[in-house]
Amino acid sequence: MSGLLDMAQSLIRPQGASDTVVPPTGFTARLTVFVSAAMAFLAVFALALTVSANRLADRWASELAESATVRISAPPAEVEIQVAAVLRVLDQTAGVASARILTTEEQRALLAPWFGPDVPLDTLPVPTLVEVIQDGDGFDAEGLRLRLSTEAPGAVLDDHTRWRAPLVQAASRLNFLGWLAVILIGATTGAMITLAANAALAANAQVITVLRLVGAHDRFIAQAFVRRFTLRTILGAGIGTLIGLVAVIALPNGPDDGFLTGLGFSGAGWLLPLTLPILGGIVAFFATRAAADRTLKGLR
Amino acid sequence: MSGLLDMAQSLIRPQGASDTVVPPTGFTARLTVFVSAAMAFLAVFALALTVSANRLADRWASELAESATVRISAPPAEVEIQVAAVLRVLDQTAGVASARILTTEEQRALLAPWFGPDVPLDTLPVPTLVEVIQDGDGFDAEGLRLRLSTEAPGAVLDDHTRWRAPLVQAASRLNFLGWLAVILIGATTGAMITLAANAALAANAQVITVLRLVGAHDRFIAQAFVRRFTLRTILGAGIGTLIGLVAVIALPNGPDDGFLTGLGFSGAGWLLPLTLPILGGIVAFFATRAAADRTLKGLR
Amino acid sequence: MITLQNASYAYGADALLEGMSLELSQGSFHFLTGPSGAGKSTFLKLLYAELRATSGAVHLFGQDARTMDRDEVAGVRQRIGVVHQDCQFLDHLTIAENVALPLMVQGKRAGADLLDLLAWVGLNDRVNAKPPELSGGERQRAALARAVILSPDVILADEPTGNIDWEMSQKVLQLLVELNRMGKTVMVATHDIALIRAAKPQVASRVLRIQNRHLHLAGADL
Amino acid sequence: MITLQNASYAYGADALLEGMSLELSQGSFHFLTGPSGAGKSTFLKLLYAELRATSGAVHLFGQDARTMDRDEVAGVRQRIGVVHQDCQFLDHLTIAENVALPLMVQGKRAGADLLDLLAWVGLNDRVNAKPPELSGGERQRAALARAVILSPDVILADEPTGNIDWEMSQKVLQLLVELNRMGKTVMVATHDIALIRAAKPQVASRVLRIQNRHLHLAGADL
Ligand SMILES: Nc1ncnc2c1ncn2[C@@H]1O[C@H](COP(=O)(O)OP(=O)(O)OP(=O)(O)O)[C@@H](O)[C@H]1O
Ligand SMILES: Nc1ncnc2c1ncn2[C@@H]1O[C@H](COP(=O)(O)OP(=O)(O)OP(=O)(O)O)[C@@H](O)[C@H]1O
Ligand SMILES: [Mg+2]
Ligand SMILES: [Mg+2]
Repeated sequence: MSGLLDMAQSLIRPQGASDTVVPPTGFTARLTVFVSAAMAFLAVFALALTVSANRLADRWASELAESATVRISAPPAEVEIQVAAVLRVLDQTAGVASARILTTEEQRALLAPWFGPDVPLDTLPVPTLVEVIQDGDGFDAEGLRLRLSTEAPGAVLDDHTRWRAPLVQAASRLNFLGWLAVILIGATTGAMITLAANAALAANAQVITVLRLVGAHDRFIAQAFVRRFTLRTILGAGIGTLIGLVAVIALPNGPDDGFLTGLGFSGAGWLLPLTLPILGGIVAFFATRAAADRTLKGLR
Repeated sequence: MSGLLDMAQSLIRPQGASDTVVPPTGFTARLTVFVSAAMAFLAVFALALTVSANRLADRWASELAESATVRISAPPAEVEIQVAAVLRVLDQTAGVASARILTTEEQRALLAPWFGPDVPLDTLPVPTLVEVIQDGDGFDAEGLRLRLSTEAPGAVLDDHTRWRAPLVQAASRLNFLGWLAVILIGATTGAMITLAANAALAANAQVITVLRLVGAHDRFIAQAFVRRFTLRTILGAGIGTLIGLVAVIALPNGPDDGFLTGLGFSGAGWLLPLTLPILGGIVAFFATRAAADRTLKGLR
Repeated sequence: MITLQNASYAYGADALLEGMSLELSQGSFHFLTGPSGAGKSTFLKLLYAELRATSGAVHLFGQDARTMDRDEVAGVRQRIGVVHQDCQFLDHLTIAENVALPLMVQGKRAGADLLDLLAWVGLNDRVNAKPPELSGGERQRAALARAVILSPDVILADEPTGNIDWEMSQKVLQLLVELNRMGKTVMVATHDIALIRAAKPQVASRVLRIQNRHLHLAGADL
Repeated sequence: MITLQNASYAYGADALLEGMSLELSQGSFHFLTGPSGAGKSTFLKLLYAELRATSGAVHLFGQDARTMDRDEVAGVRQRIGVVHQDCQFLDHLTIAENVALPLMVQGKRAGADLLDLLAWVGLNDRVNAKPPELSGGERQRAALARAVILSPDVILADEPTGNIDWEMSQKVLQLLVELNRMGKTVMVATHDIALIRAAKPQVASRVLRIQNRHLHLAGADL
């Protein structure tokens, strides 16, 4: 915490003598800004992918989970009894919001692919379908299946697990890959900033020697480098994040519902990439301070 | 081309005087190797994603496209005639490899979800289903539909376009994002190497001055830097690619068929990431040479 | 001000300087001479804590140099003005800024006397030049100006006249003598025996000589 | 070897050197003197093509310095040995490597004479030291060794004795005289009039003086 206070302090302080005394670091400066910008840009994309995959997984999971069906095939005489039994059971099952028998039209629509649009439903031994809308965490499918098998032997519960599992898995996998990328990018950036700071310090060994010789305190020397690298990283990451966000917004969007076409953030999610420059600044501050301390310890 | 020859030459030549004469560039060296490695690592992942998405799109597209079906619902008397007509039409259609009537078992399997496993197929007015296997570019669905409507009015062609389109689109979108990432990573790496080379040259301005003063030719001075940065980039990219490949292989794989669970390369695809160190080396060679030429022109 | 008690120094295994004892009292003026490579610069580095004696004790303003931490070293250096033999400058700053550097690193600003000082060493028309744009002699004079800008208690000058002509050397000597009369302690390392001779009539100086690893008081032969 | 015809040089707007004409013929020995900041180093830089005359012509080995390309400049420098006033070394190489640098940049290897040369300038026991580990005088002697290692046609020495004591200066002078006797063209910039006087009996030298922007032949008063 005191580190963060130090950081805020040294950034807020107006440009002082220590800034003029350390030479402009030219290419290392541009390198730092560029690296931060590029990495922030990539991070924004990775974050967008992650967040989108997450959202997608949620949507798929809930869409499919919300509508389970129970199919009742029974000898005509028993159908009504079993349907009533099913509805009663469902009514008593925790996690079921509502259940209703599909209308003839809905059944017809479902069967159309197989029998054409003019299915003679009356003449067919078509099973009765009951749509189950879940609420909250959903119901215990196994328990329900067990109860149904005793109370309505002709009823079969289809909770779409078969479809849901791979889709949800795919989305959460994408999510995992996204976070992996974000973490990799973050670690890489940290390492690069550290190396760039070290390179700048090594290139300025002569300057540091002269400053020590004329009586400069370590704090004075370190501050110039630390301040510079922190500001540069924040600047670079800020630019990269901005361009990244613009690119995410500008990315051509496919049809509304297609998979991955909704790449981007929503609501408070937009704040997520804005943390990138802040995180970058914190990494740069501590990395440069450590590098400066190490370099200075090598001199008298 | 002559540039590439130069490059090969200057890399193959054994370590010479020009390598000792330029000081070890310490942190800039490590920075270069690290940047190349990190970027190659990310590039391998992006490539894997791209290639996988591409493969997925192909698979979905072909799986769905390969098996179109024709459904023939007709009054019992006409069924046989229409089925024969359909088979004849299909036989004459370009792009159809084969067509066959589904067996009773296959029909039963298809209908099971709706009617349970014991569908009394004989008693149902179930349509006859003909599976159409495409070849090459597939057939002209619209034309086929038109011919069928005249020659077998009870036949309906289902070529799964409805399902295929969004899936293929999603996969190709992922593919697009993957390539975008690869290109971004490549461009970023190029820029970083250029900046790092420039930083190293700037840090060695003094060395270059001394070398010029004692009569060194530009070629001699440039070579040391160029050779060093090219080798370092190749080394870094090689390491990064290797780790990336290991990570791609080691990534926990989900069930075989799930979406994205098969992240990775296949067959000749494994060669793709191996081009990364080569490309990196080429970029580094030309970037450093340009930077060295520019720096040297500033001195006499 | 500065005392050495039986101090020795070795860069590697072999001792370069051995068993040196000396007391630099306030207001004293010393010359340090000896052949090239005898250890004159090394000796001075012990006095401004760039090097630590390998044995024996060095006290700077009463503080033991062996136990000083990094901030104390910085503090001591603000009280000692040094003309380094290889004139260490920051090439990206102007001469005026370089001369004012000891002030800047303390967060202070240079006043009008900066220009007076630069005029005194004959650099008034090179104020805004960068160090690489100066001649060898100009750099040496700038180094002298930097050494005295803080008005330090002790002034250590390592070959301050190596690259400058005789007339300018005389002027530099005069400045050092003047500073000494103001009560500053001065030590000048030089190989220029003519300079030492020229100083004789102006100031009561002692001449130290490093020879065969030891510090001697030079005789009247100089 | 080297000729100047009405050559001038200006760093900025004001001319530093004006209308200089000179012919350095083979085997000649010149001293160059003048007050600090007069332009001695600048003049030498014109002679080894580090600077290009702002007007007038400079010919190096018959080539016009104005039309030389970068490779020709490098070639000319391999024929001119220079002792730079600020002894430019590569700090990551040893003294032996630094002295052999003019060979190394041509892809050649130093022979046994490298050690002889180092012994001659009194650096035989510092062969593997890095430049920052040398004393000021040692560095200057190393610079001299580097200037002569290629056995160049012309030797330009800028204050080669600024940091070394009188005896060592005499040795350096002797080396230069010896080289001159071998037919080399020598020019020594120095502010040390005693050195010039000491050379008189040894070599038929001409003394040039830069004053008020012009090159003069100094009279017999030296
Ligand atoms: N950092 C170092 N490491 C090892 N040896 C060193 C180092 N610095 C100096 N020396 C050696 O110590 C000896 C004394 O060096 P010093 O610079 O003190 O001599 P000096 O008396 O100042 O000579 P000069 O008159 O030539 O400046 C020299 O032989 C030098 O090579
Ligand atoms: N690169 C430069 N840009 C501008 N001015 C310069 C540059 N180099 C030298 N000068 C100025 O030109 C003048 C002559 O410099 P030069 O180094 O030739 O003098 P010098 O005769 O060698 O003096 P010294 O005896 O002190 O070495 C000086 O006033 C110096 O400040
Ligand atoms: Mg010395
Ligand atoms: Mg000069």
